[in-house]
Amino acid sequence: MANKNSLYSIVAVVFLLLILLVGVQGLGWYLLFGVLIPYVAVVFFIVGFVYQVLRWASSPVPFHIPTVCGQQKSLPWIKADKMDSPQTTGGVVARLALDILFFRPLLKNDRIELQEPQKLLFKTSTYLWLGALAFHWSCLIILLRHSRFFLEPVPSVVLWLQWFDGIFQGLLPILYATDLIILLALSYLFIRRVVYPQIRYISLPSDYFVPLLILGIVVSGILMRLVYRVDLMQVKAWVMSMLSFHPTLPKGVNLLFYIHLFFVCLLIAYFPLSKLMHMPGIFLSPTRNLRNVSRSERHINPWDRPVKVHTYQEYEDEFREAMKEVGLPLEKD
Amino acid sequence: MTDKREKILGEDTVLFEHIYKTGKGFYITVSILGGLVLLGLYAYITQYQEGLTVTGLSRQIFWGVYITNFVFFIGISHAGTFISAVLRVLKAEWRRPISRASELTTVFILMFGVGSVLIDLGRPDRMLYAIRYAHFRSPLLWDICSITTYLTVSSICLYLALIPDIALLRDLGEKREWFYRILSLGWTGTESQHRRLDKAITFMSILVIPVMITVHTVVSFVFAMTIQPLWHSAIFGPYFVVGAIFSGVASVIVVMAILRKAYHLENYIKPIHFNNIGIFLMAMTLLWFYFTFAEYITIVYGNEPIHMDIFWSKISGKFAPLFWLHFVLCFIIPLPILAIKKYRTIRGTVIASISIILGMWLERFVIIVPTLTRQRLPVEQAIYIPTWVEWSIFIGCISLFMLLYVLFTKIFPIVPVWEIREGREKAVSQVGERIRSYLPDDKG
Amino acid sequence: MYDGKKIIPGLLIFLGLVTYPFWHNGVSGKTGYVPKPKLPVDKKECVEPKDYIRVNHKDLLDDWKSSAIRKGRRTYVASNQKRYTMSLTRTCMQCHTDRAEFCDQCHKYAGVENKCWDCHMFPKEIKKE
Amino acid sequence: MELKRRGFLTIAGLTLLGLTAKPGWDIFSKVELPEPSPTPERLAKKKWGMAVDLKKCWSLEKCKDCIDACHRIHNVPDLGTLKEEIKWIWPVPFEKVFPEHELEYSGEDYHQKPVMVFCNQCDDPPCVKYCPTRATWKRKDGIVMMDFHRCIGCRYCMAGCPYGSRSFNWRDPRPFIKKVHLEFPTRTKGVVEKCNFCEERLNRNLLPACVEACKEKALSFGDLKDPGSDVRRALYHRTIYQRLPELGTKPKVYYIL
Repeated sequence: MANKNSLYSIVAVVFLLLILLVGVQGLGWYLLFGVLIPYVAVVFFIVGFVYQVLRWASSPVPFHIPTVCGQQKSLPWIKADKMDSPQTTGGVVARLALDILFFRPLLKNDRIELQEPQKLLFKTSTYLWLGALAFHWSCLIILLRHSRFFLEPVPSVVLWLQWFDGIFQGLLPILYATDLIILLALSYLFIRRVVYPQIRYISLPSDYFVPLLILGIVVSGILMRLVYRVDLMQVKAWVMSMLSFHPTLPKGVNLLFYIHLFFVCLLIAYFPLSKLMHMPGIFLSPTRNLRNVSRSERHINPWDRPVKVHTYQEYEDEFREAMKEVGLPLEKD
Repeated sequence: MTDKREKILGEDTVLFEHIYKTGKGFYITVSILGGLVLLGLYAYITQYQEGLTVTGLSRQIFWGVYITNFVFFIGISHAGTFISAVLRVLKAEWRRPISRASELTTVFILMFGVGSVLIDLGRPDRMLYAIRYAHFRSPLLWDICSITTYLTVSSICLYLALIPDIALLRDLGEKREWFYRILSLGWTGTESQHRRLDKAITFMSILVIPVMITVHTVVSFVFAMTIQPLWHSAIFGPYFVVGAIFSGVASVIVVMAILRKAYHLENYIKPIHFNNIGIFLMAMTLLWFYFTFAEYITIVYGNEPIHMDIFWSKISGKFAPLFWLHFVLCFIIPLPILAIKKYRTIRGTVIASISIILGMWLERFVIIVPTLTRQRLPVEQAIYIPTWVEWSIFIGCISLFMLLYVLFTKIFPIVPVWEIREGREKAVSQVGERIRSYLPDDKG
Repeated sequence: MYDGKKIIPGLLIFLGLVTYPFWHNGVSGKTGYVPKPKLPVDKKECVEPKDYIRVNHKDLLDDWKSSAIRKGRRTYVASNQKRYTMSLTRTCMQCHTDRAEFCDQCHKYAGVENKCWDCHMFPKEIKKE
Repeated sequence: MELKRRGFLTIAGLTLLGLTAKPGWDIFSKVELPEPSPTPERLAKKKWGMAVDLKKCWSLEKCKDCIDACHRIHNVPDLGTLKEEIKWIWPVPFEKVFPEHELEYSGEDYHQKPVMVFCNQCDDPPCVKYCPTRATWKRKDGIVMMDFHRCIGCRYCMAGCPYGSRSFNWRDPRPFIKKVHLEFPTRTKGVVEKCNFCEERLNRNLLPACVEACKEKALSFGDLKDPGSDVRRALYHRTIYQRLPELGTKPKVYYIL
């Protein structure tokens, strides 16, 4: 049943593509697709992003629940696992950094197998880790590379990155390594969801939709590089005009550019509503950002009101007379 | 914890010591080697920016230290496979403790062989053009194909033989457990896994031998296929292969001696190993001499003026010191040491090996450079003195090789533990049986 | 709100990153900058229509290079049937005489590096020397 | 489940196919790349060759016109050192060019006279075999060409050439060029170069620069297949030398004594 979800997403993406084709090619709504939608999408993205984070920030963390997979700091002669059970803020930062930069949690405890003589074997799903790592890092590098369209003068760091990414230019003209990697990684991550029944079972339409959308962005981007060239001067001039709030229209530019742009707009507008919010979320997840001090410090539930305690003594004081009358035993006379 | 360690390591604790104990010596070695690597890197950056003008190379002698290194490094790389693959195929039991050290030498030094050619390029930024516009008539492209195959095959060999040991480290569950877990490919040491591993290793060992021979043959073809005097020789293929195995085996002896000393492996790498390889090295010395003799006697009898010019420049001309030094180092010094049993000790074989390694580098040099000084038209009198850039890059390459070696031993055991155990548990009885099978059957 | 001391700066960093192009271009004073490469005065048309050249000049030059050097074919028939010699120096640079004013402007703008000028030289460059 | 996966794959495949089909192509590609026109196939019909008349050449002493003309129009740098020298045409004493004629008792007085040497444009060029990227190759008209865009600087062609005709750019040559000739590119550091028989001039129906510059008309150039060409007439019924003919490279530069 769950397979329908992927079909829905494909249909949705194709439908969006058709909207754009009709809108730009057929009706010529350049203003809508070239100026209004991008502006709206950026506003959506920023406002939605900030709103979501603030919404999360206003929820209390009732329990002290750091994820722990090592020995907590306790007695001096017991060796604590600083990395997997961080006791200090520095330790938390280090663990978070490893999570964010190298996706360490993906490498751990993906599968558990019981081996013959009562031996647990933790298995890693190396491919998922590799795929995710390749995808996210390429994504970051590609984003940074794109900053050449937004910045004037172009910083030398970007040029350097570009040079490094295109180190195989000698082999295949202008195909960047990250372009290829992201395409492979994304295809793997998507196919994985379709092929494995367990993962298919837990996947929602949106889990297929976002990778497909990104795939659309990547494919249109690569096509623009390799097959159907786009006038980069007009593109950059358009970006600069948008940034200076005197928008112009990139009219002569290839249709592929509009597909690319439209999908990017959809993605960033959808971003605050989607699971993509794991980007800020990783910083705000209590299981990862708390120090493991559940033994050494007292954690107070923030929504605990002070409870009015009615002690036995007060009770006795209140009903002393009545109790005396019926002859109940009293602690104090 | 200690119990677990003891249970897994058993009597072979010393083989894991270099992984778990990091002494002062390690840091000193790494920082010295790291410094030298940085020096080499600085030299290369200088060369990249200024062009090859910073080297001592010239219009006339346009190949020098880098190409010598290319041939030399690739020659060294032949040892590993030779020791481990050939001895494995021949079922020589004494190979067990040294097979990994030699395979590792192969894999690492091979990278520097390839690297030396890339360093020598005028436009390294275009090096992938050799693949994009591949021209299969060029012997350089044969090199590319053959060396890539060799690197792949010998890396697989090394890795296959590592798997059981990686699993061992994983089961210890200490440092870097996740890393070992990934690399161990789910090895649990069952009977069927052992059978499959054995099959795979045997297959790769047999495969690697012809590949190894093609590699150095093709390296020699780079020279032999030209029509330059003293390069254009039909025996260059086998001559280079013999020279490669010669220098490679010598380098394995040196590596063994260093490992034995540094990691206290006296109980595993024993004088008998040095003795056995020493005998083999002696045979190679004689074989090398035979080829050198055959090469030069042919030239002398042919008496072609162009060839004789270069021949005399080696025998009594400006290359005479280098030529005779290489002959002394490759033949005069090692032969008596290796031939006389009294001297075939650890120290003796190591001295002979160092002499051979130095001599073989010089041999490559006196093969390459003199021919270039007098190409067919002796137009200019050219001299070649390598500059600091070339020496620094040379030193940087060797330092990086050693650094990689040191770092490898920080992560994996350098003696194949499982092979030692297999030897202890199974091979002893198997060998007895095998010997019985050689003997005439009892007709009872 | 909980942990505002950490979350607010975090959000500010995010906003700073997202709006970085504004600050960057503002500081460099190039907000809305569009380069105006200097076109040749006396000639009105390039070998192909301007739009095509703007997008495909690299491919065109690449084709010219391989055609002229490797195949020995040096005449280019443009889409309007005019004939040109395939040569960067003898065709393109006859009109576009200044590198800084013409090529470099857009190449810098789009962050594109090229290696043509390692070997081929502009007439203007020589006069300076 | 199986059927559904197949359904998914079919739809995905069809979508991709639909995107890449002809209508998509028409939308995206607005301008078709025009085909470069084929020039007349005259290349294959010719076989360029050169003759050097040594007696004429020696009649003017210390004349360097051909060298100057060649090096000027090809932007050959003057590095001033023997080590990194780049040269396309240069003089070499007779006895070194033709060592087989260096006979002990001949007593000829021309053994020390300069002979102009350059790339022999061999008919069976060894350098072409060695180049791993085909940066050097033989054209149909016999010219051994260099593509500076493709040379990776391995210098294997230099090892292959028995005549030492090839030079390597050990450093950036541009600062050492006195006056850049615009119509020919300069080179970058790290590539090999050599005489190209002025193929860029032949293409415009001009003679090679050295031939044109020679006041004594010692150099003749032309199509070796055409009996009426300059070069064939110069060679007719004369004693002709080739450099190292025993190597089988078949040089197309002939020396007349």
